[in-house]
Amino acid sequence: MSFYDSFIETAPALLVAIPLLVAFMTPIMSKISSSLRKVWNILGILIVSAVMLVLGFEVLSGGGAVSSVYVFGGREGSLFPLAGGNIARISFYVDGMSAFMGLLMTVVAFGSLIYSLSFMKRYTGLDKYYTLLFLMLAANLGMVFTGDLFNLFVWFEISSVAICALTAFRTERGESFEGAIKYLVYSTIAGLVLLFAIGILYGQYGHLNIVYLSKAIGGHSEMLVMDKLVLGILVTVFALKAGSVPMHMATPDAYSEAPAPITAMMVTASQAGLYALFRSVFTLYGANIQITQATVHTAGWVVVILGILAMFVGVTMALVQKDIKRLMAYHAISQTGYMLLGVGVGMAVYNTPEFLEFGRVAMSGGIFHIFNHALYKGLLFLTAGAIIYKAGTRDLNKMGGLGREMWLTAIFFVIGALAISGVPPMNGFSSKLLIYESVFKFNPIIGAIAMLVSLLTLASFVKVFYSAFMGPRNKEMKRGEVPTTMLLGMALLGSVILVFSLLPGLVVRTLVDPAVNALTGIEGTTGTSLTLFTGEGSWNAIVLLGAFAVALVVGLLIRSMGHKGTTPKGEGAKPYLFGNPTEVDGKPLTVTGSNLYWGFTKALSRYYRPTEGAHSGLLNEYIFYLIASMVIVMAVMVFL
Amino acid sequence: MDWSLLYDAIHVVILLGIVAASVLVVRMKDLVSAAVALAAASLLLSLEFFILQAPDVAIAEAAVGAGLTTAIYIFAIKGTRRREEY
Amino acid sequence: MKAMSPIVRTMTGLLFAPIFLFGAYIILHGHLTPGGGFQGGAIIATGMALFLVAFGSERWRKKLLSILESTGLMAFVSIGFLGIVGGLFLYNFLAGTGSPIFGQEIAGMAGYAHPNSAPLLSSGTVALLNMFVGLEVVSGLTLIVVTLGLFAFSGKEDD
Amino acid sequence: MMGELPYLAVVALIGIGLYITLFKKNLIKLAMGITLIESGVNLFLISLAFRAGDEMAAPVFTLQLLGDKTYSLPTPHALTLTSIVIGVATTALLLAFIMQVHRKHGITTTEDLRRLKG
Repeated sequence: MSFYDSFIETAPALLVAIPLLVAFMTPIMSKISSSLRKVWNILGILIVSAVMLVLGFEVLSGGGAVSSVYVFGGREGSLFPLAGGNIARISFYVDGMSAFMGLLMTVVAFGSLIYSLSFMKRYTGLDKYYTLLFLMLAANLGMVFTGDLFNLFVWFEISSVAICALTAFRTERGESFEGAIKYLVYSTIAGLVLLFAIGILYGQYGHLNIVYLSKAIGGHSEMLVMDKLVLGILVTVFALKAGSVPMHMATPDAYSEAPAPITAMMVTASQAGLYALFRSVFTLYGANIQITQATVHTAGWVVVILGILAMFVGVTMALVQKDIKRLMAYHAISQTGYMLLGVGVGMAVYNTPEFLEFGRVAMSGGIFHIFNHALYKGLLFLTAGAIIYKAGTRDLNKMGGLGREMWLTAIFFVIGALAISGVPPMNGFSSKLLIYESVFKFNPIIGAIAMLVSLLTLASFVKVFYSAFMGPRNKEMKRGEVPTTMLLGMALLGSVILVFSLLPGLVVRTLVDPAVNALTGIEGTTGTSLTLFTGEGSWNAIVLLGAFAVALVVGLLIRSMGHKGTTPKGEGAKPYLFGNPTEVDGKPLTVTGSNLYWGFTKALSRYYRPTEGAHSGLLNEYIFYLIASMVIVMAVMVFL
Repeated sequence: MDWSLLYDAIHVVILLGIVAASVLVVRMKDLVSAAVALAAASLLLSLEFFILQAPDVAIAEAAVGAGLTTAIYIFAIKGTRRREEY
Repeated sequence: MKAMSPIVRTMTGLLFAPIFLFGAYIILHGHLTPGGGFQGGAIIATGMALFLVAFGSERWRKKLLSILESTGLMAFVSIGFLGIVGGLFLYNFLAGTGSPIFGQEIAGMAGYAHPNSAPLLSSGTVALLNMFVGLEVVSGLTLIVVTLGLFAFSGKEDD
Repeated sequence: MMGELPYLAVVALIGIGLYITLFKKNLIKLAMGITLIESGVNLFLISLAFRAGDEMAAPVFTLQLLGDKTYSLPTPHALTLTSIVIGVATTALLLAFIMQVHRKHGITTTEDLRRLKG
């Protein structure tokens, strides 16, 4: 066995162990000197990224089958399975889907860490901050690599605890403790229910290993009722972790109160929940699909409905927010709906002829959207952090005119906003296109809802851009652009988004297809290096940009034929620019952000009043929603 | 004398004690009393673990559940308000 | 918080030694009898909490505790990394090598139906891991109790 | 019949815990409810381990020297231990937050803890 092979074999464990070691060493390094801590943290994230890149390359180039099985404390050669098929050890499996998620988490963690270096400078207790950051990274990676259910629970809880401690990091804001309490209570109850479900599975089959359990679950002539109940619990708990409506109540609180780089990482933590959801349906329950087909289809429909709810409620609640981070948090929920919808459609038609027709495309769209979402949502949260850093307020109505001096931040914001709204040629468009086309074939109404939600997303980001960057300047805000490391963090994510936008086909082929293959076990592809095939048509960003360029050249030609030397006079000489003083009778001429869509919210007040009322902030009610939706999902799983 | 009958009787008494202590946790308006009831439930739970042949878990539950968690609860009650108003 | 009456302090002094000894026993025999690093550590931490309540919390050194905690965790992960020498992360590279540190062979002892079915110095890295877990748990749980106690009684804001 | 008795206690513990989290407004009571649910889940796991499983798993014989033939599986013990560790960590964190909101804003109930809403 060569060094490279044994490195690949050990890499999954290293990817959890190195962040843990970095985390535990950070307080000691911090005692010596704070610059040593900085060097140590950057070194740590570089090593983790390097190991993850090598492992990801190895797994993804292999087409997505399980490429690295690591058994803790095992000896080479006798790793797996142990005598008698009894797998008593803790093991890590890395296939296409895990490697995909791992790469995503590492990229976002890298960006967040670089951004944190200057963003968090004014706070004390930074050793704890970085310890928790690395702990969270380790928990996220552990959650996607683990091969047994109990470890999934452990990493789930570690991730929740780290998230809560980081949410409450800014002690000067009282609300941060409130968000942390709500998230902690919510995720702890969910985690305990998850442990209960794992206990049921263990009691029935005497194992915790996912591969073993998947064989055992499909081993009967028909599904057991207990197994269906367990699937209901798993779907609800992981949908809660992913932040899906109606179990999302604590998610916006925690997202909006955490420091911006942590929120970017929390998005990836919620996607670890998505990963666990997909893995439990496809790998745990879908191994013997002939037996479990009906249950998997029911689960698919449940996931589709959760997805639609998340998309619609998320975006409509975002439209009426005044707090910039809370608005983005609701968008995160709304975008999670797309992923649930895409992969849910794949589940609902799994193992039928329709799966090859459009189900696989939908799954590719959903999984591609996971990566896109983490990138642009991470970027948007980082820009929100930059805006708050300079504006000194989170209230959209009190900002304005930041665009003139923070034009770099404004550009990054526009990149993120265009991507999240699915405007071509951005990466968000490519993944949404796959979802639209396939979901439309699945059910036209759902496809139409998905497009409507995209429109509303664009509308609410227009509101943010309008409120923060345009209009008159607020005198109390600090001047100038944000520090360079913050820009670097944003630039990293922004440039990855641009690459993804230009080469969607390549990204789908190298990253997404292995993940889909690993989940479903069905080989296939949805792209060549430049073009993306949606099943109906194809999409090529370069061609579109070429058309744009031609149109631009033609426009410039026409312009050059016109009269030269005409100068506009009067009011026309003053174009409306960022930060222009536009006053009428000494009062600024501006519509505040929260009044921008007054007509829309007024017309929909019958929808808005009960929906906003449901987000009452009362913890007991939130727990009731969780328990009620869990009972409903379990009933649906058993009786339908 | 049939010792297994006594064993079963102890088992039943311990389980009833756990349930009774947890009902007390709900009923007590004085939070310190509720915390003590929680500690009692925890201690009985560790005995139950021992009966179910899990001595290692029993040790942990006795030390953590009945000892440390109670201490933390009492500190937290000192740091906030002692009575549950409604 | 203030120290309590002399009676309580004397009793605590008397009780602390047996509690500590019992915890240490549970940690050191973790690989042979029920218990291990976590259980023993929790027991010692309970003793620490008793100590804290009886003698007050002014002179606790949280910095030392957090360094001890980090050391325990770090040593645990480092032993895991040392396992790479033997092939894999967390590989038990000491077991059965005959080294004086927990390397005693347990071959030939099969069928030895006593609850302590192996010599104390067997089991390789497992016992070492237990000790470091014990160190970490003692300092970690004590840190939690001290922090919350300080916060509750003196209202001193740190963390 | 005695083997099933602990499950009744599990149902009671989880039920009482859920009742507290759903209907009690005091934050510390709420934390106690979560601790009760956790105890219930732990008891569930240990009850599962008792006399369960197949021949392949390695059982723990504590009372075998006394002629008792029952045994217990070690894996759920490990699970329960981990669960206890996680439980004490979350409880401590939750109580620290509760003390902080009381100190900063005098909040002791969920009724007052609702500035983040909508």
